[in-house]
Amino acid sequence: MCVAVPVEIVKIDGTEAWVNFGGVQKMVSIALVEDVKVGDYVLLHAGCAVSRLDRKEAEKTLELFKAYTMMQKE
Amino acid sequence: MCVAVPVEIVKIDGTEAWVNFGGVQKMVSIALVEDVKVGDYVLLHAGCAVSRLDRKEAEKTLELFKAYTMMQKE
Amino acid sequence: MELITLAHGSGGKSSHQLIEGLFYKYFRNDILEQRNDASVLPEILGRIAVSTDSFVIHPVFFPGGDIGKLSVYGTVNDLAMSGAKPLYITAAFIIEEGFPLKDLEKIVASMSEAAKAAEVKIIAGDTKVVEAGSADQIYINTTGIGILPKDMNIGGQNAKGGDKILVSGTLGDHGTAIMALRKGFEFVTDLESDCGLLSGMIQEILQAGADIKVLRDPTRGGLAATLNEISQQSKVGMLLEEGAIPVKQAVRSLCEILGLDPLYIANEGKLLVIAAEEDAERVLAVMKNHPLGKDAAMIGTVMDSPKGQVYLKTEIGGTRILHMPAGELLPRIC
Amino acid sequence: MELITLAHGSGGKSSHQLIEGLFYKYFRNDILEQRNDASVLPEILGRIAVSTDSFVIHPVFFPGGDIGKLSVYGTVNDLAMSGAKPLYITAAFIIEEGFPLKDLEKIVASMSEAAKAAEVKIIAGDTKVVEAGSADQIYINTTGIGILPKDMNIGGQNAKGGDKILVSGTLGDHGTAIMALRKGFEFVTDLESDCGLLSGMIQEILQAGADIKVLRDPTRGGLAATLNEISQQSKVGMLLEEGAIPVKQAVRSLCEILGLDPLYIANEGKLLVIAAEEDAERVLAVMKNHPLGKDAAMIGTVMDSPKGQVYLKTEIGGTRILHMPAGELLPRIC
Amino acid sequence: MKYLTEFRDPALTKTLIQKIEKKAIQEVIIMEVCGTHTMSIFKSGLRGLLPPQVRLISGPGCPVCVTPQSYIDTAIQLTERQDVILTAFGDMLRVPGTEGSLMAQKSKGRDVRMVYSPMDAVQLALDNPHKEVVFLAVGFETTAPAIALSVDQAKKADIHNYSILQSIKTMPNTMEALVVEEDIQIHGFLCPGHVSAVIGVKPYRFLSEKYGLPAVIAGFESLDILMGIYHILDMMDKKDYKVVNEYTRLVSEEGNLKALEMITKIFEVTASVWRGLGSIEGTGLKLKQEYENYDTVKKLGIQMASEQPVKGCICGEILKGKACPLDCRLFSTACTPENPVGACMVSEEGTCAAYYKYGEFRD
Amino acid sequence: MKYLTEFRDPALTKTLIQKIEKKAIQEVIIMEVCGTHTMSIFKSGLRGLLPPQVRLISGPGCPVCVTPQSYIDTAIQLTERQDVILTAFGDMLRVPGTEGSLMAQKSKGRDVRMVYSPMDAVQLALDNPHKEVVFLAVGFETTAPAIALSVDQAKKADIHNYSILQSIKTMPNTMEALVVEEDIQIHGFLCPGHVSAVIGVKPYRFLSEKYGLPAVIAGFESLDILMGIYHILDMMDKKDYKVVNEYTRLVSEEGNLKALEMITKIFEVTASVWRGLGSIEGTGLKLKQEYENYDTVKKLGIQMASEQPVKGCICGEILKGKACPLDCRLFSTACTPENPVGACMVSEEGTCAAYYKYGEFRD
Ligand code: SF4
Ligand code: SF4
Ligand SMILES: [Mg+2]
Ligand SMILES: [Mg+2]
Ligand SMILES: [Mg+2]
Ligand SMILES: [Mg+2]
Ligand SMILES: [Mg+2]
Ligand SMILES: [Mg+2]
Ligand SMILES: [Mg+2]
Ligand SMILES: [Mg+2]
Ligand SMILES: [Mg+2]
Ligand SMILES: [Mg+2]
Repeated sequence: MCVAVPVEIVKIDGTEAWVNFGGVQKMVSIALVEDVKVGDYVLLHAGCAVSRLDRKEAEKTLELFKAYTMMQKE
Repeated sequence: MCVAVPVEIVKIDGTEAWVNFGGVQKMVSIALVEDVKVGDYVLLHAGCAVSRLDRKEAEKTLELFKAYTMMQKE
Repeated sequence: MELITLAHGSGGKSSHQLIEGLFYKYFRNDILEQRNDASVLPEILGRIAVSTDSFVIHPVFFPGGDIGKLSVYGTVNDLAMSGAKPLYITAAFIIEEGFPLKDLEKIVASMSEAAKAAEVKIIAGDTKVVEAGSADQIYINTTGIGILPKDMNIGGQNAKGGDKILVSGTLGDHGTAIMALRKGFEFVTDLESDCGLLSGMIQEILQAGADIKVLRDPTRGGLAATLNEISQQSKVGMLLEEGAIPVKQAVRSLCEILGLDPLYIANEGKLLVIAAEEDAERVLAVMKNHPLGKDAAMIGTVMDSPKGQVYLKTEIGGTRILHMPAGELLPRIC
Repeated sequence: MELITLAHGSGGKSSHQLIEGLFYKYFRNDILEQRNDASVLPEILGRIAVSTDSFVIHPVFFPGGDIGKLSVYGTVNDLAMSGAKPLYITAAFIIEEGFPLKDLEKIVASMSEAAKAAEVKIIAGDTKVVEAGSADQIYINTTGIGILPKDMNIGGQNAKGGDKILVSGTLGDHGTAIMALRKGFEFVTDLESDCGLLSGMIQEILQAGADIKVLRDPTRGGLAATLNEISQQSKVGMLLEEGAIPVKQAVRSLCEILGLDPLYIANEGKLLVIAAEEDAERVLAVMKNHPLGKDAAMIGTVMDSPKGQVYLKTEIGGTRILHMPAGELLPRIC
Repeated sequence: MKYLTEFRDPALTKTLIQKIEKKAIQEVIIMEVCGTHTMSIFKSGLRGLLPPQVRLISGPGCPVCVTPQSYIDTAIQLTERQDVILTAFGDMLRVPGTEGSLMAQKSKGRDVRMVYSPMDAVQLALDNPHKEVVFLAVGFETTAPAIALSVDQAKKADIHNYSILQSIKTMPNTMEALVVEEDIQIHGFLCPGHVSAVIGVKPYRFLSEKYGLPAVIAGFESLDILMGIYHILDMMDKKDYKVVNEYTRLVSEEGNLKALEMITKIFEVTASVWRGLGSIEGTGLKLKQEYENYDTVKKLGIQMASEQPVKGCICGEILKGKACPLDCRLFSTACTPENPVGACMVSEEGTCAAYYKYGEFRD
Repeated sequence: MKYLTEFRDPALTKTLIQKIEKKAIQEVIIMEVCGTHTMSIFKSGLRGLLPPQVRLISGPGCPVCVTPQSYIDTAIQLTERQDVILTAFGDMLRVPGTEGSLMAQKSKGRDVRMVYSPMDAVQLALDNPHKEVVFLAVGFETTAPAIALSVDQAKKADIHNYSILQSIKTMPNTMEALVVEEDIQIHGFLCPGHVSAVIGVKPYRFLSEKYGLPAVIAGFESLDILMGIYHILDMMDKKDYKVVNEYTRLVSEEGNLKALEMITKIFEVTASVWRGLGSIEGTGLKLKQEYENYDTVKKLGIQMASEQPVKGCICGEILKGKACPLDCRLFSTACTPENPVGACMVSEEGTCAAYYKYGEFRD
């Protein structure tokens, strides 16, 4: 229901930040996410970062997918 | 300095009147001319009748012109 | 009431529905039927005349015509001014969103009728819709293609001293008819735009075998602009007879009220002819014989010098320069 | 800073100064030099292709081009899509008063350059100036005329089952480059409009002697609209391979953010080719060899049925209909 | 066009010219005060038909011409306000200020509207209750009644978003200011017919009575003008100087009392700044105190721009009849109708514009 | 597009589908609550790749779909006011009211502007001090923080010409309302990933704990969705019902506390009217009393229009998962994306629009 994409923080300026998403950059609000720094990923929706992306969890999920499909192949 | 033309009163409605000038009609103010009636001629300037035309004087002037030019021809 | 929306110009379903349901309905012909990026015409056996004009008139419906009729006749007339036989026109629309579909239909129907009268096919089109406030209702571009008879050589560069200047009727009708409607003016007149098709009259003139130097329709800028243009192109002077120039009573009257000059007012269905002196009377007779030419008149003479100047002999015998118009026509009240 | 005023469109002195000082300066050629209501072209020995388009883009200057270049290439491309050699174009301007003269000059210079690149002459023109608030800066109509080689028969009606569908490069560049600039959006990208001239590539393809069925430039409505049109005209179906369709990373990204689909986004310099199966690889090689075709790809196949439907095989192996776009593209946020 | 075309009769015109030719035995300089006379003379080519010893020179009788540049500058500043709709007569739009014109402002999208009548501006105020509608109140006694009426109507209708930027001028004192200048050589005056329709004959009497100058109140058709010239020549001939009223069909001895009443109800006499002439006492009209809510300057609390003379432009001299446009080195080069420098080029009836457009041609 | 494309890997997708095929031994009906899931499923053609016994049905998870018609009617009425600039997300513009849409109003020249963010509307308010800028505040918990932030920022910046027309909705109670309906046959839920990024996992626990239903919080890429389906099948297989969080990269147990704080600072829970579902207690957010100056209805003293059901449209049934678009006799005839009747056809991710646009094709 909510078009949102994971974007990388490029430059922080107070409660706003430049973010990058596959070659598209934009200034967005980061007022609603705690402790983000350059290089972090956040979920962007309607001009606002609404969540932080946990990179470790992302990798774990991918590993899990791979594990599942390995199981399959076995 | 003031583009103005002699127009004929066609229809009166209070302080306004429809006037006709060679096939062009318009509603104008007659608030500033005394005692005009349908068929009278007034001088129209900037949407306002600013003077009454005296038809007898107009004819007299024309007669005068003719008289002058007669004199000439004699 | 159905309105034009941006969707009608988006290239999607609504665009196609508009094209099918409206433009094809009224303009249908074998060439338009091709439905490709470019329309293919059969070979034209001769030199080709081309003319383009965009029409931006307000109001779009006016006494004597509408923007649709105007856009067809305007371009067909320009083709005819070269002596060409008009064959095809293209029609490109820029429409402000919110424009009523039924008004668009009236305009398209009017174009279709005008195209039939002019015996031209509408062979290609385009529709763009712009946001509300980005156009004044509707603008139409038409581009025309015609075939030029062999040895035809008519143009603004051909006037010579001694040639006669003729017009096909009263001047200033279109511009004053539109001006009377202008917001805040609201003059009531029975003036009508002269918006009309001149190719027929021109064919008759050409068939009369007269030596025609220049044909032109005195549109924007009126007779004054057109004659100044020609006098510069041909490097000649001109002398007009004020008393010979046909102007309707109501046109004259409105111009008096607003401090304007009928010779600077636009026409949309008047033909200006410059013909060799010896043929001038014959041309005038042909013009007067045509339904659109009953008020035709010989109004002046081309002079070898002074070059590039147009003079007017006034009714009381004075002479003044008829300048190229400068700037927009502004009614003078004071 | 000098601005365009209503006087520049009045048909008087200012109009003539603009025409002389700007349009003739950049467009000058023997035909335009005639300065008459219609321009006379030499005979064209063959069938004639004609196309018209109005250009209403905002902003008028954008990364990769401007409205002037776009207006020339757009019409030249449409002519080329019929297999014609483009020869002439007309240029009609509708300008909002207050438009800076120096911006107009940049646009006219850009048109002149584009016309040279495309080897077409600008042979007729028109200028209308409308009141402030009655246009969005400037609109340009161009109408093009080309000559069609004998036996050339290319068009949207010719696709047959088994034919291959090719595109000359990445899709959606123009539309996204413009959208990123939209007021209130202000995305920073290095996206550029693909605004480009396709007649050269088409000549090379035609010279390769391949059996070309359809040529089209997927402009408004994008690839989806264009293929739906063709599938309806030819009464065929189509199946595209999502994975084979070239789309730039940044185009894909912006579309993800705004909830849009690159296949519905406008292109202004991309060529869609439908060729006989046996010639498809050869055509692809010619395209890839052209400077504008390095990302060319074969993206799908024409099917005998279901008629009028375009399908897309997704990267994960699913299939979906690629509908004709409905309505204007609206970014979805929610 | 009844009561108009009869007074242009070509045959009568020609015989009148012959009469003038006979009468004009020495050089006579006549000023037509009114711009509409100027225009009419040029449009009919009358000047070329008169004997060379009769010289017509044009006076300060175009209200657009004489409006100071600072007034235009102020009007331009007003258009920069989002809450203002500026309304004006058509020919005001082209008048150049120090930089640009109202037409140029309109080009930039500012809300400048041409009206035919001040009453149309009042209507606009009614239609746009959230905007202040400012009318550029320029004109002479012919126009003053209509402007007065617009203020009167606005007040009666309780319209609070209408005001006028004042620059209304009056004629007789201005003519006196010209006459008292030492180096002026004017033998007689054609008095402005339409101003006279409002103010009557009396206000011109000082010309003959105080300065011994012949004057004729004349209409605007060729016969009217020629008759005016003839009367002046005749008075000079007879050395009997009066104010002759040739325009009796529209001008009475007392003028239009009802219109004069309206003027004095709304306005009072004041000094006024004339372009090229400077400030002249008793030549302007301003709103009376009880109408000062209709004064744009007071109402919006703005400052009038300051007046800067235009370099090279000799409008002032031309308006006084001391120079002709051909004496100006800017004429037809830097200064043309499409790019006017001074106000005399701006108005179609301005002296310089008239010279430019209707330059004579004798074959 | 890091953290996106990896989760679309075609090879992994195919093997996951094979695993699902093996697992799906009986008919299973799974509701994807979220419109973005719906869209993603159709866009990737996933539905056609799943075994027929796995049926995906679409829930009420598109905020545009569920906005009542009366809300649009009120917004349309607002556009008729000259002092209002109406701002909205792009897909709100096409939503039909009783008559017309905001897009149609824009066509007529009304001041309707699409914004990307509610903060853009606040900026517009700053740029247009003489206008009231109204933002159409629709959305779920994903969007609520951004809207709350806009109100917070407006208040801090002392901006008094910004207000919101409220229709913010919340998910968990709505899902419960679906579950308690007797005739609903849903075996499991795909929970909305981006709503969950804000509210966390906890609010869904009632599904398994109270109703014994398996649920998975899933991302929007094909692998995410397939893994969600696999988890549901697996739980059903094992009869061990839980709320599984597949989307751990963006969804934590507690959600985004800072965003939740902002929501509770500005809003409080209220009942909300859902198109087709009627009023549901505890499924809406409204401005707290101290922010009621930012409530368009109170501020402008307007009345919300009254709700009239659309004849023939079965949106309500579709949103509850009781019917599919093909059951509607208006579908693809009277109701199409270019002329949508109900809200499910309006949004590109609306169930009916998705069915219309991405109708399946199996070769
Ligand atoms: S020609 Fe121009 S600059 Fe010279 S006096 Fe006249 S208005 Fe002034
Ligand atoms: S197809 Fe249209 S009318 Fe039918 S349920 Fe869907 S939105 Fe409602
Ligand atoms: Mg033309
Ligand atoms: Mg033309
Ligand atoms: Mg087109
Ligand atoms: Mg408009
Ligand atoms: Mg012409
Ligand atoms: Mg085209
Ligand atoms: Mg095109
Ligand atoms: Mg033209
Ligand atoms: Mg604009
Ligand atoms: Mg094309």
